[in-house]
Amino acid sequence: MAESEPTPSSNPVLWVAKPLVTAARQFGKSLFRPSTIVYPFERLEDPKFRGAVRVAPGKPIGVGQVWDNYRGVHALNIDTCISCNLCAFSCPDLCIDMVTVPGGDPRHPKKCPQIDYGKCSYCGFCSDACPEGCLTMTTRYELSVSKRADMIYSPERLREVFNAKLPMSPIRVERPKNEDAILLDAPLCIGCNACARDCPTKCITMVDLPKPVPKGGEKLPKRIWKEPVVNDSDCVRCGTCISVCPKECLFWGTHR
Amino acid sequence: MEGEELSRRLVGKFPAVVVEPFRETAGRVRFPPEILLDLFREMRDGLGFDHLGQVGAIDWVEEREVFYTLWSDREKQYVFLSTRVPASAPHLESLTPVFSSANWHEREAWELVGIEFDHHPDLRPLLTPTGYEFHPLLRSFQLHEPEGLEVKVRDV
Amino acid sequence: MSEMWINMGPQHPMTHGLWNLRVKIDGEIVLDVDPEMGYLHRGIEKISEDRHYNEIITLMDRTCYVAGIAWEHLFILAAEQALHVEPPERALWIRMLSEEFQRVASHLMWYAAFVQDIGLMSPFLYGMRDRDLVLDLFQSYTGGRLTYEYMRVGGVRNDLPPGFAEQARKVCDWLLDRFVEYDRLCSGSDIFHRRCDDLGVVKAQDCIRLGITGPMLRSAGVPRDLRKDRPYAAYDRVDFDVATAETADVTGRYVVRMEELRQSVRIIRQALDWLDKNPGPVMADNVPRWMGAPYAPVGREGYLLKREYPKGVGFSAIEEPHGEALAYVVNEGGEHPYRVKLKSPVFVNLSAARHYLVGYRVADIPPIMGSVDICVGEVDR
Amino acid sequence: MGRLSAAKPVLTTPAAAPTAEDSPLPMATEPAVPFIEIETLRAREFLPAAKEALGSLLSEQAQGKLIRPMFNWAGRNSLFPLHWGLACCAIEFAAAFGARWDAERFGVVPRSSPRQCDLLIVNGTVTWKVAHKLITLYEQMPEPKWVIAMGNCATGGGPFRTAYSVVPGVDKLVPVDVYIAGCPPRPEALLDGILRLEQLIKERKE
Amino acid sequence: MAPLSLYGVANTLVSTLLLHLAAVLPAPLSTLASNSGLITALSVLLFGAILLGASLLNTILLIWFERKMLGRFMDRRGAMHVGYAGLLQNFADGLKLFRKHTFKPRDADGLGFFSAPTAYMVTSIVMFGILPISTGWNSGSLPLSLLLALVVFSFAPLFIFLGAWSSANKYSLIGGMRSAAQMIAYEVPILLAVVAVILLSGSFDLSTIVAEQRNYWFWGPLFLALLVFVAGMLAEMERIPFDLPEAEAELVEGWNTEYGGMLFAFFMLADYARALVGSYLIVLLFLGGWTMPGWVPAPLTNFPLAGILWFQVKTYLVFGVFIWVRASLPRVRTDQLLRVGWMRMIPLALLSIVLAALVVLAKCLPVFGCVPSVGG
Repeated sequence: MAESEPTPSSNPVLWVAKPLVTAARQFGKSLFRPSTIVYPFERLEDPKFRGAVRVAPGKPIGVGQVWDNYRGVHALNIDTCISCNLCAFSCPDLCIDMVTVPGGDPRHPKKCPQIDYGKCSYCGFCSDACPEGCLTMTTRYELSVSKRADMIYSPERLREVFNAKLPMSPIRVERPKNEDAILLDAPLCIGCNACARDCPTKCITMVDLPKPVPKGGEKLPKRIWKEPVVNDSDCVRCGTCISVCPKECLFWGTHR
Repeated sequence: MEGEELSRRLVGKFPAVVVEPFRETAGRVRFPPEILLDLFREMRDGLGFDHLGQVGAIDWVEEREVFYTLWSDREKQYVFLSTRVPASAPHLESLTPVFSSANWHEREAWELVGIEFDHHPDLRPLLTPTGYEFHPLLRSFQLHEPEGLEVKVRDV
Repeated sequence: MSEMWINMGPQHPMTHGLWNLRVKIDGEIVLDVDPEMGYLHRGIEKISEDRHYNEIITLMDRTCYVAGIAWEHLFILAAEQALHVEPPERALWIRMLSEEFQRVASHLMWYAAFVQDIGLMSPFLYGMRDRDLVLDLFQSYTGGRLTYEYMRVGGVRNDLPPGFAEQARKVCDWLLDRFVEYDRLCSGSDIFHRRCDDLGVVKAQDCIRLGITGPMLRSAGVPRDLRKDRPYAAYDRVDFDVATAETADVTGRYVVRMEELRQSVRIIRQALDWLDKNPGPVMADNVPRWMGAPYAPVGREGYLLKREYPKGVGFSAIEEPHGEALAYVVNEGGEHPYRVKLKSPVFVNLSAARHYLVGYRVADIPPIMGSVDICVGEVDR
Repeated sequence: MGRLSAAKPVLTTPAAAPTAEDSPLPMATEPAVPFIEIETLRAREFLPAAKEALGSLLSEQAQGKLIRPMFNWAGRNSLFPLHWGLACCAIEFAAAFGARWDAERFGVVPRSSPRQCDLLIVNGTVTWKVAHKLITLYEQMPEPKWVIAMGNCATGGGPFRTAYSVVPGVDKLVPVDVYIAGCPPRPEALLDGILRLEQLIKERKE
Repeated sequence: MAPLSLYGVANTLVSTLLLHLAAVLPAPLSTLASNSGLITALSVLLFGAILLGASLLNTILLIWFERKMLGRFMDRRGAMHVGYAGLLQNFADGLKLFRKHTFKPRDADGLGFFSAPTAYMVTSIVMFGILPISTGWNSGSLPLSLLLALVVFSFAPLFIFLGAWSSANKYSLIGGMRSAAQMIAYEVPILLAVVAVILLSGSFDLSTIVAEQRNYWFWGPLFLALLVFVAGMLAEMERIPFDLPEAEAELVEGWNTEYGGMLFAFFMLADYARALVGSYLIVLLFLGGWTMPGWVPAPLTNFPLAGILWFQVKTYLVFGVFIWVRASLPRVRTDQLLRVGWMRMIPLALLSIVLAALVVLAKCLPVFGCVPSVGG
């Protein structure tokens, strides 16, 4: 049974003795160095707070090494981005759109994520889902604007955050072991090369099929005699080939 | 108290009751809507399930299911009871005479999924914005991003 | 003075959230009470029917914003039962550690709000300062201060960073002697006892009849705690005792919550020792493929299912800092849950407002409401 | 999960049932609370004699150079926000007034009555049910007033913007001066937003 | 050196100014310099201006002192970024409130709504003129200055109630009733405690009271009266633990819910002016005003403005105790407050009068080593 406080003391002076003494002790401790961090000039991620837990009376209270995997504004490395749309698919708030990045050959424009920070809830799903690790979350948290449109960060602005070299999260997310692979439902495929063309990591190669000899009178199906083969180690499981295939003959499955 | 022992004691009194095992609880009881009140009186007084956990409702498009959770301090276990009412006439007897704490639960089930609880003390809307005459948790209600609202600009 | 209805409306320093208490008073005495909810009803259950299982975690954090990770834990237990997935051993212990840290943070937030209602001004600052320490620990391993998005179906997002246990033990020591200081500031002063003794009394039988759970029930002497009666995560392998009090009034709830703070620190220490000794995986390996974000998510237009996925139903009940919270998830084999039903303990505790408010004075309403520890987010969902 | 495109609903819904497009937008149809109709006595008319006297004594340009900057300095260094928390951002709003990030250093003291406030920090999800109460509070605040939309729920509805009961952004109800991104924004981000508002007041010379 | 008096300073200032002015002005105006009626009028005006200015600055300094000390109790820094260490913060608050619009709710009655704060402000500012802070500081020997001070001090509940009732708001109505009940309940013990002081000092004039305390301060023999007086002052100033009318938790802002802008600035400034005046009264009646005990070394007590400085130091120490109490105690409920006021405070005050009488009796036989002129 929890020991509750003794019944209130009868002597009126003792009524208020304990709280007054406690408040006085706190006054003494924080007279010269209260535990306030003077924000614009001192920041919690400054090195002097980073060390150990400053959990001593009168010191600015804080726990060091707090900042490594704080989920703040994103940083995008446009060069390593393979525009596989995984971040856009995995965002629960639909705040990532793939926009074309200027530069590069006009026929195949490169698409990179543009993030609208008015809708993003900083959940970190996109940085977990990014197979190349080019979209990571930095520890920058200040983002206050006077116009709503300034909150939409184009890929170039995200690259500037990347160039600012802010500390990023060292913790990588363990992916489940039983990832499925892309399987082919052979008879349906017409060899149209759509999946190989659109695969972001170019891990689908078209292998030519031996043209079967038409036995008896039945007609050969009109198709290109090629078949996609998926290189399982490079595949980032982005599902673009499944959604792009006109005949819907690719599907998730396991090799067992 | 596992599923079979509960079914043995219940089926004796209520033949129309179906009891099946349910992981980590005393069992899952499916009962017809008519025997609601006396089944719950029996559960509370006879079997000692004296605390009503929750009253929830699910819309299965052609019929609507109402499920209850009871907790017994004696056996330290939950029991799950559920019944189904047709979507055309979603009427069900209110549980407030047996468990008075069901009041707010039933108000929420009524306004979200549209199950009319008869003889309920005051069936007013509780959560949805005032003057809202649609039951949002029905499958027929679709979520959409509201358009056509213009932004207020400051007349400096 | 004739009776008149006054609105302790959505904007009132006492409410600590968006709800309106319509009170009928005659002079100073409260005659009738009608709590008006729904000002923060965001339709979370409707939105979660539209999202993948792991994406619902972002909604659960924001359902009860003072006990975010406890609500994540609630939903994840139900979802794992519906999807037939078993998390590894270490993930269970990390989840229990997070829930106990969240209980400390939630009770400190309660303490800061409760004492401010009685008139004490400085403990609000002490409470928030010490709560920031716990939030720093959360931030070092989940990445967020208030919204963690840390638990996944099948385990947790990542393991504890190196050097976390040593800092956590330092914070526990700091907190333990702060609790002594809180007690001296509050229950040490006689004015607190005069203000809070036999106020808002809810006896044991009334609690059970009204369905009240959590510290309000335990302050009436009923030692009911889901962590002991129906252990989940790793609570059966940790020893702690259930805090109860006899007086069933505001002071009793204060004593119960302060005792629960100490018990939580005790559990945290045991969990830290166990976690140090047995490293291991934190994520199950039979997580179903089509789980969606953040693993390889499915295509935008939906998933070309070539095979039927197992249906299932999940039910979970945890001892959330405010009381017993229940969750019920129906999985109809698709990528999204067919129905998610959440029950919040404060929803029931608040529905019994007429029982513990009528008959007291207007000046007593804030301490009583403070002792009920209302988190409006989980009531309105 | 093409959930939001109305064209291809993922939910298994029978075609016949009325969709949300037919039902009117769930505006709060409850008549606005008959709040006190304010007979505003603008301070400027309140002292017409003093204005003319001052005008004649100091030239308009000197008045602009001396009086307006002084009041501008005073207005931006003592912003009194309304003591009102809506949702999760209210917890970070309270933490900003805690011991570690003391917002009172900038003269920001939360007041309970809208009469004495000149800054409305909307910290949380605005639902249709609370919409007209928020507008009432905004109108009760005396004139030089500003609004900070703290967090994504106030900026654009945040994670709940598709919900049936949530206003997608408080700028649909009241004019907003500063938007703070974050879900919830850190207390430092709130302080950064307040400093940006002070900068804005200085530039706009209000 | 003749004791420095504020009126003397003002007089010399005005006369020298007029002399210089006369030398410059053409013939008919130069006779002004010697016109004694004009000199006294202008010097009285200047004397009033200096007094008012100094007192208001002192009040604003008191607000700054409270915000910083309360911050230190709460382990945080008070106002910091406006002016050096937050000194200009209260000027910024005042200026901003001065410029805001003044709302009059539709069914609030104009006369009461506007007159209440101004009257409340006036009665608090007038107190600075009555209370002498050092020998020459102001009106000097006014025979019934203590009685006048207490009468003006007890006007406040009327204006608070007027303001509360005329702002037609349920919350402020309840708050106004509570504050009126509380202040009236606590005025009686204050007056009785003052009677004990008068018994010992023999006169209503504050200057003679302070003169009496030359060699021993009254808080020694009248400790019980001091306690009653301090509790009464806490209730009069509506500070925690007796600040129920303005209790944020229940009634939003208590009786000043409807006041914004300039009117709210009047209420706030008047609140702290009354707090300063309350501390002045405690220091004058019990802590020996501007006199210094013998053991303080000579150089510290005879520089020209020693009296005012020591008086201010004592006042701020007394107010520090009030801040300490505010930072550590919860609020008392209304009925407990009134019960303590009527049932506990008045008997204690009567007891302190009896004790004072005993002390006066004892003075005939020098027990305490204190030999006051009265009755000797």
